[in-house]
Amino acid sequence: MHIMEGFLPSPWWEIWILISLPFVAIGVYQLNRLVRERRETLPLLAVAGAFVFVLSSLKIPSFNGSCSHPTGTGLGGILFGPCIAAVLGLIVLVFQAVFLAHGGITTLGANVFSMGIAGPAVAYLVYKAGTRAGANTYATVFIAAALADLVTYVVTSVQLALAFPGTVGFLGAFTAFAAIFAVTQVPLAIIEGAIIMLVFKYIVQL
Amino acid sequence: MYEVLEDFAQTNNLRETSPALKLFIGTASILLCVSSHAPFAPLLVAASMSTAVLALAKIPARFYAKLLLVPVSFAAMSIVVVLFITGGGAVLLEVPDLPLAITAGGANLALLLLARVFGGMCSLYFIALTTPMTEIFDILRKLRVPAVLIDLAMLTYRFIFILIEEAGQIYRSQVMRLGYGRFRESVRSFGMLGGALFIRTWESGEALVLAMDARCYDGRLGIAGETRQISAPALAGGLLYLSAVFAVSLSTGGLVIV
Amino acid sequence: MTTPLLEADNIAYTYQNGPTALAGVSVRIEAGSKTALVGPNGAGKSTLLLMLNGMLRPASGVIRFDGRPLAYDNRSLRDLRRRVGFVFQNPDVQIVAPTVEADVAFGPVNLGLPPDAVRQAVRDALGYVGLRGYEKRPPHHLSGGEKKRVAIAGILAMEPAVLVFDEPTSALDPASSEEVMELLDELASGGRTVLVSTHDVELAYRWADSVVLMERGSVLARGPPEEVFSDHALLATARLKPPALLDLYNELNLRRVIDRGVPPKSVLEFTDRIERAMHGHTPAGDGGGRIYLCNADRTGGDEVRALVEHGTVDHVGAMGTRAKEFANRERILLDYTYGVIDKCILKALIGENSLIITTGGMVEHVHRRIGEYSAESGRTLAVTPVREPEEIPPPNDERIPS
Amino acid sequence: MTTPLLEADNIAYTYQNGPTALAGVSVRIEAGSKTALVGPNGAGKSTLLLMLNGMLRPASGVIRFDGRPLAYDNRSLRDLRRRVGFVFQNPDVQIVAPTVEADVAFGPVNLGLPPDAVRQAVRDALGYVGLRGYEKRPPHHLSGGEKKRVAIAGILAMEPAVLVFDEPTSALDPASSEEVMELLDELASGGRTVLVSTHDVELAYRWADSVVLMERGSVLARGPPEEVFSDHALLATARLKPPALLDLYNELNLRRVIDRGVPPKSVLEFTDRIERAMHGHTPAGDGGGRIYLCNADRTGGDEVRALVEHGTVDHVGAMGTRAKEFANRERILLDYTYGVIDKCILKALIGENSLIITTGGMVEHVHRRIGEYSAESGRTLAVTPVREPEEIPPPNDERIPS
Repeated sequence: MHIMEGFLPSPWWEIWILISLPFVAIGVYQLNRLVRERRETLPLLAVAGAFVFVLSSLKIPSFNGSCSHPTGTGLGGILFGPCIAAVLGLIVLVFQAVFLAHGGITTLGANVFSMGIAGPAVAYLVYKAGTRAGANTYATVFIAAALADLVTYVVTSVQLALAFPGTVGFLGAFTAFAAIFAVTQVPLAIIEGAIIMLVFKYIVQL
Repeated sequence: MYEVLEDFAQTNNLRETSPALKLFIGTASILLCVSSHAPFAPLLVAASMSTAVLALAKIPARFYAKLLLVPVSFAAMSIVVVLFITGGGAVLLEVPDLPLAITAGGANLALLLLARVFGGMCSLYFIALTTPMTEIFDILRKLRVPAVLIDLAMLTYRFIFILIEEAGQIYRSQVMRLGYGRFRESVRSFGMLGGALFIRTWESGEALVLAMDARCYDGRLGIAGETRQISAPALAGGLLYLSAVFAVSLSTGGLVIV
Repeated sequence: MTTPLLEADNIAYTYQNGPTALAGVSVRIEAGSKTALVGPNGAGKSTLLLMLNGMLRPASGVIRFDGRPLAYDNRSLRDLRRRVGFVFQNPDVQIVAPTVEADVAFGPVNLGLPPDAVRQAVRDALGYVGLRGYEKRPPHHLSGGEKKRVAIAGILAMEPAVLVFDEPTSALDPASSEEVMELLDELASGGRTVLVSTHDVELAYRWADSVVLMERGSVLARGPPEEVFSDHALLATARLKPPALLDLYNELNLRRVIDRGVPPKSVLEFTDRIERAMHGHTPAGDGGGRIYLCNADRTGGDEVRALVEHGTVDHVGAMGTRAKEFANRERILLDYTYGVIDKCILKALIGENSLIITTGGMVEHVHRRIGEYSAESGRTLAVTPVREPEEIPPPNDERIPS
Repeated sequence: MTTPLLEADNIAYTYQNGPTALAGVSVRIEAGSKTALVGPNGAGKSTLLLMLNGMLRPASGVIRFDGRPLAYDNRSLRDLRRRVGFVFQNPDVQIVAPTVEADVAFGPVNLGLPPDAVRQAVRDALGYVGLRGYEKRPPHHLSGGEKKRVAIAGILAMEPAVLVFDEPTSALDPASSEEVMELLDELASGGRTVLVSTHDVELAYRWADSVVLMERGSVLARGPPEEVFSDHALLATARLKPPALLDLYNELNLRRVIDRGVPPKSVLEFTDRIERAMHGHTPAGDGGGRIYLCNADRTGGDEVRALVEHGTVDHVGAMGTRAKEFANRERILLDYTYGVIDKCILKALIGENSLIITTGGMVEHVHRRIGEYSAESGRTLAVTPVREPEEIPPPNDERIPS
């Protein structure tokens, strides 16, 4: 779920950029090292980024616009580590802002944090925990994907509540934002979980 | 729609104007929008940027109008929340039986946010519709953004268009075989599309590695583009416009930076 | 004039932010015809094809199916797409499921058929394209030709009345192209209407009975292929080359070496024409070679193998995927797998016997083709059907004296 | 026997959990030759090509470049790949950068050339393939033929000695195919060694001077195309069809209609052969048509346009991308854009004048080809070069009496 351009006031957009920056910086550092060691990392990451972009720009059935990149970049996270996933997330979000008018430039920091860092991290952790616990793989993938979506939406609500606590305070504002977005985001998370599970099943069948 | 946004960037009437200038005007407008404390300056930005897009870049009005609708659902939902949770000032409207009320303070903030989003999105469209991504890469390189980041972005850019084309064809072929009929089938069809696309992506990635190796890939991509001269009148016009917005912003509620 | 099955009437279309794709195109596709849209890339062929099953809606003009203008509501479109099947140029984008079976089942499942009917449709379609046994295979490990056949099976499983192929042989090697074109012939001889788009003039020349020449969103010419492709100026406008044999024929004609008439479509006809030109007539003598014809659906492998092993026939050819499968299964070595009828006629003319293995509607086609040749050339050629087991002529040398 | 420039010696290779791709293949590529690897899909052509620039390492056997076995350390491989350029079948996998310019620069930049040299290399390469002015375009806005030329420019910019093309005309329409094949001819006549893999027998028959026929990882035959492709049994083994003209020739030969000899490669030669067969000799008379030859690099557009406008020539053809660009720029309408020399000879034989526009090394090629034809056919055909501005013959009707 993208926060659009112009929505986050100062100092919040700056703060979120400062919070995301270290992850991206470490990611770039790791990327540099990886590319020096194995040059083929770069093209593989690039097609992964393109895949995430394209999947997230397709319209999910009966919803206008989707947000399947937390899990998509989560895939990148599993393959290359969470900081590199943040780099991938950054690039995908820039393209989404410029090609699709999803998100914006000043809100990039906040969006990278919710969709490029928090979401993928949860997907990664759930997947790891699930496989370690020997749970059903498809169920694990479904939960990881759906949770990543939900976490993204919760984080976005936190970001908005921090910026606009209103007269009801942070918790009140958070409840309000979370409640209103739940209408679209909870079903979306379930559908996305199902779709990612089907994609996973497809790949496993090969 | 995404293809078309970048397509216009490649063909619009402002194509030959210096990309650095366009990027500068666009981002400065965005910054002025988010920093303004009254809705006037952002609305002025929205009007000017829309005029530039329609009159100077000659983007079709119908297409631009459709673009403006993209952010509406997010804006509507989040601004409604702000409207109700922000207090202060006179109560303008109360919802019977519920602890919900709109106050003057809430209404003002909602209006300001609406103006900022509107101004910000119009500025973003200005950049997206007039400046090809390919030229933004050059500027980022000059701004000393780490090369590996730009290289990755450039490769991603190239493959986005290849995969969009393939995804579109897969989608079409599914529709021709009556996919996406009922809801359940839609989810199933979509899962297949994702899976098929993943396989294609994987194969493209392997082919790409091979192709780059065959061309002596040594970790370098692209060349420094030739810098296009910024024309003096364009620069003057841009600065004049930005200072006008700046003045409006200062005189109506002031400018807040951090 | 009968109502065509499918008709495009003065269609115009422009892509967003792009050049005009179609500028007033009218095309009539008769039921049961084999039509080729021929033109260079960018001529508007694919755009037109996408309109025929409602994937694109013309900016102006009307598409009619069975005389009725298309309706663009969801229900009508679903109905139309079931009847007008579309096979993409690139099978990779058409094959969506992780196994061959699941992919072919995609259409029937979406049609809402019950599981048994889906299974039956998949089995029939795979049998038709000669891919039974491939059910569980992942499609992306198949060869290009096999992928193409999976894509075709996926459409056939929905039992469409019209089959539309966008560049059916693109990127296929000659053997796979031949197989696909034979499949198209089988479909047409089975009563289906087949429409292809192609930039391969040779293919259209040999295959189509009606050709529409397109360039830059307009129709330059339409008619029988030998007429359309004889106009070199027209072909040059469409940035295409004339078929090699037709080019040679026209050149010989220009120098008055060969007599005017219907241009030859095959090496066989050409050879006859040149012989006639040189001797004033085709040399007499039928050569005495026999052409045996075997319907693989009705005959057992033993009888056919006997024919071959006892030297009754010198050459064996198979037409169609099922016939080739049959030969493969029965371990009958094939000498010809394309242009089979012509090759066998050529052999009969020089006194050698040959055997054609084929199936279904193609049996009729062989009789017709050889009959036509006999009538045109004035040489009598007999087709001997390979009979059921109990009726087969004694193939053993020992029995001949008896 | 000279050392070949590139040599594969008894190469074997098997893909991981796949079938054997190559089983003892030996191939010799002479410097300056035009070689075609011909075979169906899956014959092992691409695998072999990938070994020639070290992208794959043979399981056994040796690849030699310039007589030395390949070394597989990074430095040697880079060096090799600079000299053996590889153009992939699908330009979409080869074009990596977001603009044409950046993509063509990819090789030179990675070779470590200084910025000025890179820019020069890009300009030259784009000029060579006729895409100057396309620098800033994103590849996804190009047509298939343009993409292919960008891919070729990207390799040319590295100045390789050998150019390897995997299925150079796959999925291209005839006009784009023709342009690419002409480019290959230009490259070869410019002294480069060119190697292509293809399943298109017609293409190999017309273009190559040496053919290697492959099937199932082995070499079935090698030699001049007319020899290799005359063996129908061999071609059938490789699941390929003989070229149409060669097929017709062999059929006529079998019926003793035409005299034995070197099989004709073009419609022009074929026409002559049939005329000779019918009249015992080629008809006398040179027809009197003239062939003007213009080197577009040296002549201005005005002189050429004058020739055309004053009716001195009846037909104009251009060979090569630069010549076509020239004609386009100077608004000279072209009648022929492929098979130009043969077409002009045919016209000269029936008394019409024609003009060939070409560039660089191709000028020599035209002289040679027409000279050869004259020698073989016994008909004198003169080539009149279009001279520099001050030397051009007076084209005005008014001046003729003076």
